[in-house]
Amino acid sequence: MLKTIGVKSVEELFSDIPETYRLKFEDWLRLDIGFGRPLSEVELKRLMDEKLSKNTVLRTPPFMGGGVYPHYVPPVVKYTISRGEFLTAYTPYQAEISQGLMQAIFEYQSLMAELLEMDVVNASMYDWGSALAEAVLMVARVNKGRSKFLIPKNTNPFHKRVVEAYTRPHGIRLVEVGYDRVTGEVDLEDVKSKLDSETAGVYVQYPNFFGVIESGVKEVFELAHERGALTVAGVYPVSLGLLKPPGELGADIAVGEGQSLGLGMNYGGPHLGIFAVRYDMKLIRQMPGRLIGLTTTRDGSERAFSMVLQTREQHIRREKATSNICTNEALMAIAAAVYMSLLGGTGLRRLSEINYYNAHYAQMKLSEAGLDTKVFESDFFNEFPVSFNGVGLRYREVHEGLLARRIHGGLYVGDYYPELGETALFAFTEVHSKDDIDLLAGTLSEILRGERGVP
Amino acid sequence: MLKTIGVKSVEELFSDIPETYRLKFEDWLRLDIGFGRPLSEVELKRLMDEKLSKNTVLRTPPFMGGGVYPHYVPPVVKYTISRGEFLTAYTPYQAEISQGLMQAIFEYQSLMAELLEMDVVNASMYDWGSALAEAVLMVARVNKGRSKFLIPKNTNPFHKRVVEAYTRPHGIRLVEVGYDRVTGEVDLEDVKSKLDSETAGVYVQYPNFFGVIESGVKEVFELAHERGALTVAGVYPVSLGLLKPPGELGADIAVGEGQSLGLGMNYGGPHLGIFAVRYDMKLIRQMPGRLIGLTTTRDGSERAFSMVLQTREQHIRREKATSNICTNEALMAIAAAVYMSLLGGTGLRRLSEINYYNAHYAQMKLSEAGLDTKVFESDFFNEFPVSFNGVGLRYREVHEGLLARRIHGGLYVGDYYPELGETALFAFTEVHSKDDIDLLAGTLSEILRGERGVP
Amino acid sequence: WNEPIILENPDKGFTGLSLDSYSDSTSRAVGEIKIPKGVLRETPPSIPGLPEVEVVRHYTRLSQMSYGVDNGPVPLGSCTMKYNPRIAWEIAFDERIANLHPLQDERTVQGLLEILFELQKWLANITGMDVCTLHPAAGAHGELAGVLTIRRYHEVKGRADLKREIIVPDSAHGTNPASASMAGFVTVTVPTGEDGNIDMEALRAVVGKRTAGLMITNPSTLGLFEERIGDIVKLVHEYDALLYYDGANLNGILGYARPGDMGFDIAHLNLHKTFSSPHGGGGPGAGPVCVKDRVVDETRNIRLSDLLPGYLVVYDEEKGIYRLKHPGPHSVGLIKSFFGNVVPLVWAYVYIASLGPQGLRRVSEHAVLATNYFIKLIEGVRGFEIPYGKGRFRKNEVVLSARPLAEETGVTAMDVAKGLLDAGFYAPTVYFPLIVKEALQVEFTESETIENIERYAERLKEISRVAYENPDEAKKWPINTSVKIIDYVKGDHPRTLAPTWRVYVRKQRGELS
Amino acid sequence: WNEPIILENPDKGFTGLSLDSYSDSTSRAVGEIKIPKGVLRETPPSIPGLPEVEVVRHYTRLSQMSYGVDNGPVPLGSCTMKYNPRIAWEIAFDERIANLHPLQDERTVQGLLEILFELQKWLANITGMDVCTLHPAAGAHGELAGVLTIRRYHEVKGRADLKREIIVPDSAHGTNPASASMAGFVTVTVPTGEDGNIDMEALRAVVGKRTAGLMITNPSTLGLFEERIGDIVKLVHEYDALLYYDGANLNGILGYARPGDMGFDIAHLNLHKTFSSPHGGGGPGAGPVCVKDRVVDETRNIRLSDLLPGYLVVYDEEKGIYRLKHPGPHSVGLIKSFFGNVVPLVWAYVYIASLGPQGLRRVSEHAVLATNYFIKLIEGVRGFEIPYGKGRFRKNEVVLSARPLAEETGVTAMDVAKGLLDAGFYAPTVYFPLIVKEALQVEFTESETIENIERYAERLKEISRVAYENPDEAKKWPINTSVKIIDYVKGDHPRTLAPTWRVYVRKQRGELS
Repeated sequence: MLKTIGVKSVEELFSDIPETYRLKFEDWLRLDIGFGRPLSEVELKRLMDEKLSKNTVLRTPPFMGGGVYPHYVPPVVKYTISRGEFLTAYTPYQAEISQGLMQAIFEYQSLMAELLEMDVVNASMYDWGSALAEAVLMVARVNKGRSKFLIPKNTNPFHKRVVEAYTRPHGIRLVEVGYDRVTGEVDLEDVKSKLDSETAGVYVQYPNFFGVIESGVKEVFELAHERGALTVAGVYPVSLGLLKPPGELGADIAVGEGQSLGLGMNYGGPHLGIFAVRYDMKLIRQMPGRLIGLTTTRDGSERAFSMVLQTREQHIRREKATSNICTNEALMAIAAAVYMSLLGGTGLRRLSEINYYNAHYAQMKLSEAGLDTKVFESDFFNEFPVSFNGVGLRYREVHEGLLARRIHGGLYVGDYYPELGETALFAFTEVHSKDDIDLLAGTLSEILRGERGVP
Repeated sequence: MLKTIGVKSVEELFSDIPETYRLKFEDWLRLDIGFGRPLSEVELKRLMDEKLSKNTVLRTPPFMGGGVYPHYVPPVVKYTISRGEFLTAYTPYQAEISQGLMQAIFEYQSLMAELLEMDVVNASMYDWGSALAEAVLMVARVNKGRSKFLIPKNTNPFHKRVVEAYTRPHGIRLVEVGYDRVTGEVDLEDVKSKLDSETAGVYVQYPNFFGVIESGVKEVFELAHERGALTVAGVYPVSLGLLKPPGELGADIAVGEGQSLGLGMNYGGPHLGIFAVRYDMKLIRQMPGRLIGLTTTRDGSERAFSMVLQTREQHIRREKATSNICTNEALMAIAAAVYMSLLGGTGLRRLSEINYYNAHYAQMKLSEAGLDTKVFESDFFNEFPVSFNGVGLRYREVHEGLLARRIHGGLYVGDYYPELGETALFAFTEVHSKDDIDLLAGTLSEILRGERGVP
Repeated sequence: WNEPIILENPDKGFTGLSLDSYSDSTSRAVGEIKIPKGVLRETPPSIPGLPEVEVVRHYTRLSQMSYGVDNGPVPLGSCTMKYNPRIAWEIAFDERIANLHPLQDERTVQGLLEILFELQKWLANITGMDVCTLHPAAGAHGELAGVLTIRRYHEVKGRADLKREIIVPDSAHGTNPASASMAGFVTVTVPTGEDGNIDMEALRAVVGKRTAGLMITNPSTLGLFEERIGDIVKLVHEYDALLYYDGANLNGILGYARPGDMGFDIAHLNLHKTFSSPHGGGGPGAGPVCVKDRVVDETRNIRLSDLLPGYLVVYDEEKGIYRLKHPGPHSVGLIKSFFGNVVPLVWAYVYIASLGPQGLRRVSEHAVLATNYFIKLIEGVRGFEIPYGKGRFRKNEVVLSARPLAEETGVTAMDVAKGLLDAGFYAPTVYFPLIVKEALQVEFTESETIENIERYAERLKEISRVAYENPDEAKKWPINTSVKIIDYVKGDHPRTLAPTWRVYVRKQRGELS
Repeated sequence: WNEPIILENPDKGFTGLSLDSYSDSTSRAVGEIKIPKGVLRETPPSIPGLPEVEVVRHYTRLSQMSYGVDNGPVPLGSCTMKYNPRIAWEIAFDERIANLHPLQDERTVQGLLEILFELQKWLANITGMDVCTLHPAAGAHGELAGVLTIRRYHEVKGRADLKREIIVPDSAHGTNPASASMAGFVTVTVPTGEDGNIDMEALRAVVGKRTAGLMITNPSTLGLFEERIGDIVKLVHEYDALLYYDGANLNGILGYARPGDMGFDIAHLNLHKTFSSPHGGGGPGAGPVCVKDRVVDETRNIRLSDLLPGYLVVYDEEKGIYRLKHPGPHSVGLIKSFFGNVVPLVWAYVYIASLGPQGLRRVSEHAVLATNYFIKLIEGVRGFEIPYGKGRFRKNEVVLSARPLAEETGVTAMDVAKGLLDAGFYAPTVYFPLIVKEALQVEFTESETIENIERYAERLKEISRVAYENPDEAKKWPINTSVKIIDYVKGDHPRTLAPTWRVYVRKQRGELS
């Protein structure tokens, strides 16, 4: 090859790099990169096994949520996304040899549309937080001239931080709406008082960050629409087997986290940002992200799929694009499609019920263990706050006690909600067995009785 | 469906089973089968994880061979055989939609033929032992009238037991040939004395059960041919990067274990029985097992694959078949094909060298630790006997000492070779790092010094 | 599609697996290789090493030219091609199993042994037998284990010279007589009666003091339950011959009837049929063999289970651990070197655990429903008939005869099979069982949906229509598959026979003929 | 091929995943569901549940109609579609990673944190930067992180109102200007000179006190190394603007040059390009961002790394454990909710560890060799030319122009792309970069063999031949792919737009228009 090119050495091909910047091989080798030499597969495998074995093996899945939940991942999902034809495919810009990939993504959009009862779903965003942030930007584009966006205090604080980072350069004012200390739900009066002609949109997450089911979403959204504001719903798909879909509640936009639909928690990613809108070209044209659409061949004889409304996107519209997103979470969207196809509506309903029951059973058991599990009065889905304010222990101490027994407790929320004091959110899903919950309750009860350390 | 069929209940479809034998549902439920109820996938996964976690996690791969060896399994092998099109396929009786499967099996046969330098390889047998047993039966069929078969004492004793079980009903006399106590190799004089006009065939395993490289295979085979006996070679494929292939040494038949070519040890199976013969229709017609052949379409325009010489097989020839084998180890053969394609001749040579070097390094280190590692004088491949006769410990005690430190030592051979006393075979492959070997040597040295138990 | 044979790639001395650097230090310490010249390989094997990407591409393409249950229905009679659940795949391929050496200290493999012990017990209860060995690697291997056990039985009783015959019905799989031969027996065939049962008169005529055993598949390969099984068992036992149950069709009676209850002494199961472990294009299988633990020799305290080949997992009450019992002095010995095919065994374990007894019974119910529903759908389709046992319910499978079609239109069972292939279905088993002319043996299993069964029946009707209207068109099938009609004669002819690339190349070069 | 949409299956109230029995006891203990009527869903979602076998078949068929690097070369310019090694797949998909909650106590995830910590360090050394965040989920997300960091930089310095412009070359990816807009900047474009470098005069004309930063890809999307990078850096820094390195083309200079050494302040990397994590049909990606840790505000002790969004893995010397540092008060904050895309991150870790520095340098060598060898093969092919930087070596990619072909025969770059598809190759990137007419951007990466490159070049020659001899034939391409020419207009038209099955059905019913 060198001869054909007409060079003596491969280094010559790099001769256009000014010498000041060109690395000498010796200098490059001296850098701390990898293990200083190529590793054989045999040693690499051993090495990674050793590293991963440093993670703690817990006795049960963590009792922790806060936007990401331990859920069962059916092996058929992993199998499907491991197939090289999907795994190693590029974004389907070449429609002719990507019809299968496009159909799979179209099916994700379509299945999600049914779950949400929203008509238009994009091919995915990075995660819930970024999907919400893009929704706020979109609302501001659609409701041009309005600069205020209402975001309740019981919204996931991690999502809120993403919204802040995305919206800050655009002069969008995020106005916090309080929550009712008794019910845990959005304070409707506060919504009313803050909704005005400056308000571009309103967000409601349900179940909210406390796991509480917002019973007044529809009212909030109606109020918003009366004032000309757009409505954004934040959803946890697993709850939608039991909860009314955002499409029925008056959401213009729905966002959420698809991780619960067959994806691992992966220590934070890849996850799957859900983004959906009502069928309204005014909204659709302002959507961020990729859309696969159903069309036909030019002769009309066969179905075909193509990317649609690409003129919204960065590779065509550049600085005028609705978002800069390019690579999204396509493979994770396919995973979610496989998952939803497998469960069907009936399975999704059942899944939802199991999550609900397990959490409510846990509430009973934790109450019996002497804990305050009724921080809020309203019903919750699969997660609820447990208050340790009355038991004379800081949650940190409880957490240490659990960890000593290789149990991972809930998420401490006192940092975000000082008014709740020593309170942690505990989450329960279908992966937690009755025995797991009994173990947690029993252990907490031991800890409260002062029996710390390894049993 | 019931209505179409014209029955009231599904039980009715079983009414032809005489009532005496028909199980009542209650009685069936009462039996100890599974866990008495369907398990959900979630609990099943947890349950199996718990069970498998009862296996001991060793600090290094076991230092044990005896016909099955810990080898590195490239993930691409597992990936390929996990693809549903291969995994869930039936035996390719329907050639038209199984061309890919047949080509993969044909490639296994072809790659193995190159490794062995034997022309004809079947689509697989169950394992080495059964392949050898079938070879002995075949030899008796080809050399009709001769009833004696020579099998050296340094043949793998597990294989020998399989040969005994298979040949017993056919009146074949297995005559044992001794080994040289100094070299560890087959005793050539003993071969000469036992080879006669009654002898149908002779077997030589190289490296033999002691790991010793038989330097005189060719002579044994020449002697056999002189007396009209057929020759059967037993091979360990990983050694064939360095050792002369059976085809060059005069083998009429070669058998061996393909487990080392990309398969797990799997606690005994599935493994991969290798079966090959010289190109000689007299032999080929008597081969057991399936053969995929290269042919063309009837118009001659394209290559195609088909099952060939099926008339040897049970589904056609029934009681006159060359064997009763039907299901073989097709998927494992594909695994081995992927493995050989990946490594190539160069990689197989290198693999062989690494195995050789690691074992010889281990011999040095174990000698330094004060052990007798020169039970036999001849060179060995990746396995060698270590004698504990002189150190005042039974091997059992040494084994316990190693196990207490989560190290699994070699295979005790005193039961099969009382003349060797407290001796164990230790094996080393590419999965054992220098550190692993040093750890073994260091630990053995500790044990010899009397420092037992966990360090 | 024209994928090169892997050996056609140029050999550039490349290897696609990085092995180096790990062992450099040991090679440096050791120095030279001392293998004697006479046995040292001079050149590496002539196998081109490819980069991993080319290996993946090659085998991906080959896989796409293969067809399994994952691609669509495979209603092959007697093969029980059911779906292979991925949860079992995930568990059975776990490295915590793959990395276990069969001779490892039992104390280090307690998790696996517990699984295998429970599986032995479950299979015994499913079959109504007492003891199961998981040793055999396939169904036919299980048959071999079984017939060798029959032989041992008569040997222990000192009558091996007398007991020379194994009786097999004419509807049996080829493996039955072949296995009998492997164990040195002579096969005696009994015919099937018009009602689909074994012809009792004919059986009585051949059973006798030379009878060592009888092997039958029940339900038979016609999909019919042997209604006189009680009489048969009694008759055979009268001559102290053993009854062998071929478990190939157990899927038709799972949870409804057990070979043990019917009086069988020995039974094998195909875990890669009834218990959902995948076929893998022809293996690995697993063929456990279960026996009634009847006394064989009272004075020496030998029981039938003592004769079984292979290793048994037993529980050592005293030490509280599972152990591996190696075959004893009366045993057949070993028929493979080590334990058994553990991957399919664990697969079957997962399958049984996930279904429980309730689910297992539903398996046969759904499978039998599928068969009889299909029969109704194709009843009266011109050119096809269902011989034997008229009007009787079928169990796991049904055998159609295309004899009328062949006689009236010239379109044979094989043509019908190719016509099914063309519609994207896997073909049925053809020309088997041998007693049915132009046989098409169809088995849907419980895995297929009603829609798939209906589509299949529709296609058969369509085939019948085309055959009568335009038989020439039917003779052209398949036209949609990747290769057209294959030259089997060339494949088989000694002059052109090419069972490996090496032979093909050497014949091209004139080195072989 | 005509696979139904999954939602076309009948909904029989079935579910393919067995969830039951596990939780019966908790539901019994709890009793009724107390969710208020107003938010209780009345009917389950209208999604048919399918048996697992039908799900597997459906998605297996769809996958077979998809095409990735596993199927053959995907020489898409700027996409760096290299092989995705299976060893990394095995490790990155390990359950010991999948099952970790992002908010888990750090002491329980030390193994993973160690891996991530080392990856941060390695990427810093590879780029010549000081601190890397693994937070961004894709390349464009990394760009957003970068431009938001630039914005924070000027905010901290109190000049955000002045620093309003980001300069971008006309050869840039669309994400660059789009990202700049996301961060509220105005994009200013500078042209590319005939030599393939940025036009320095034009650059001098636009750089000024309003300049917040400059974003460039180097090597550029023309595959050319920016020869005057030193001058550019100096010029931009004079105005206290930051230099942003778009790492999309790092594969062309890996181990030969580092953005940090060239003077860049911020750089993002695409792990799903240069570091072999798979594209997955459009994600997940990972776009770590690295910075020079220059002082931003001395008095308040703020450094550039303090501005970065996301979490950093740090080592706590005192406790001897790895910790997660959450974004501080000066930081951009979070641009996704939790850590980062860990699966691709671990994939990249495995890739780097397996190659070591030696191997990483060989990556760019082989990639650049492939590009320049390909150029030689197609030089002089009628109808194609290589604009810009005549005679210069290309790095990771090359851009051909089919302008002469289009003008002389009417066969366009898109037709050429379809002609490549027809020969079983994935098409190149077409009509990009925008500054090249009828552009075909080709990047082989180090993964493709010489044979594949030669076959590709041969096909291009063949296309040229056909275009000149029989342009009508060329306009018919593709003819071998699964679907013929697609109606994009129908796909996009508001009346027929169907981005989900729901919309399609509702339009059919007249519920939507």
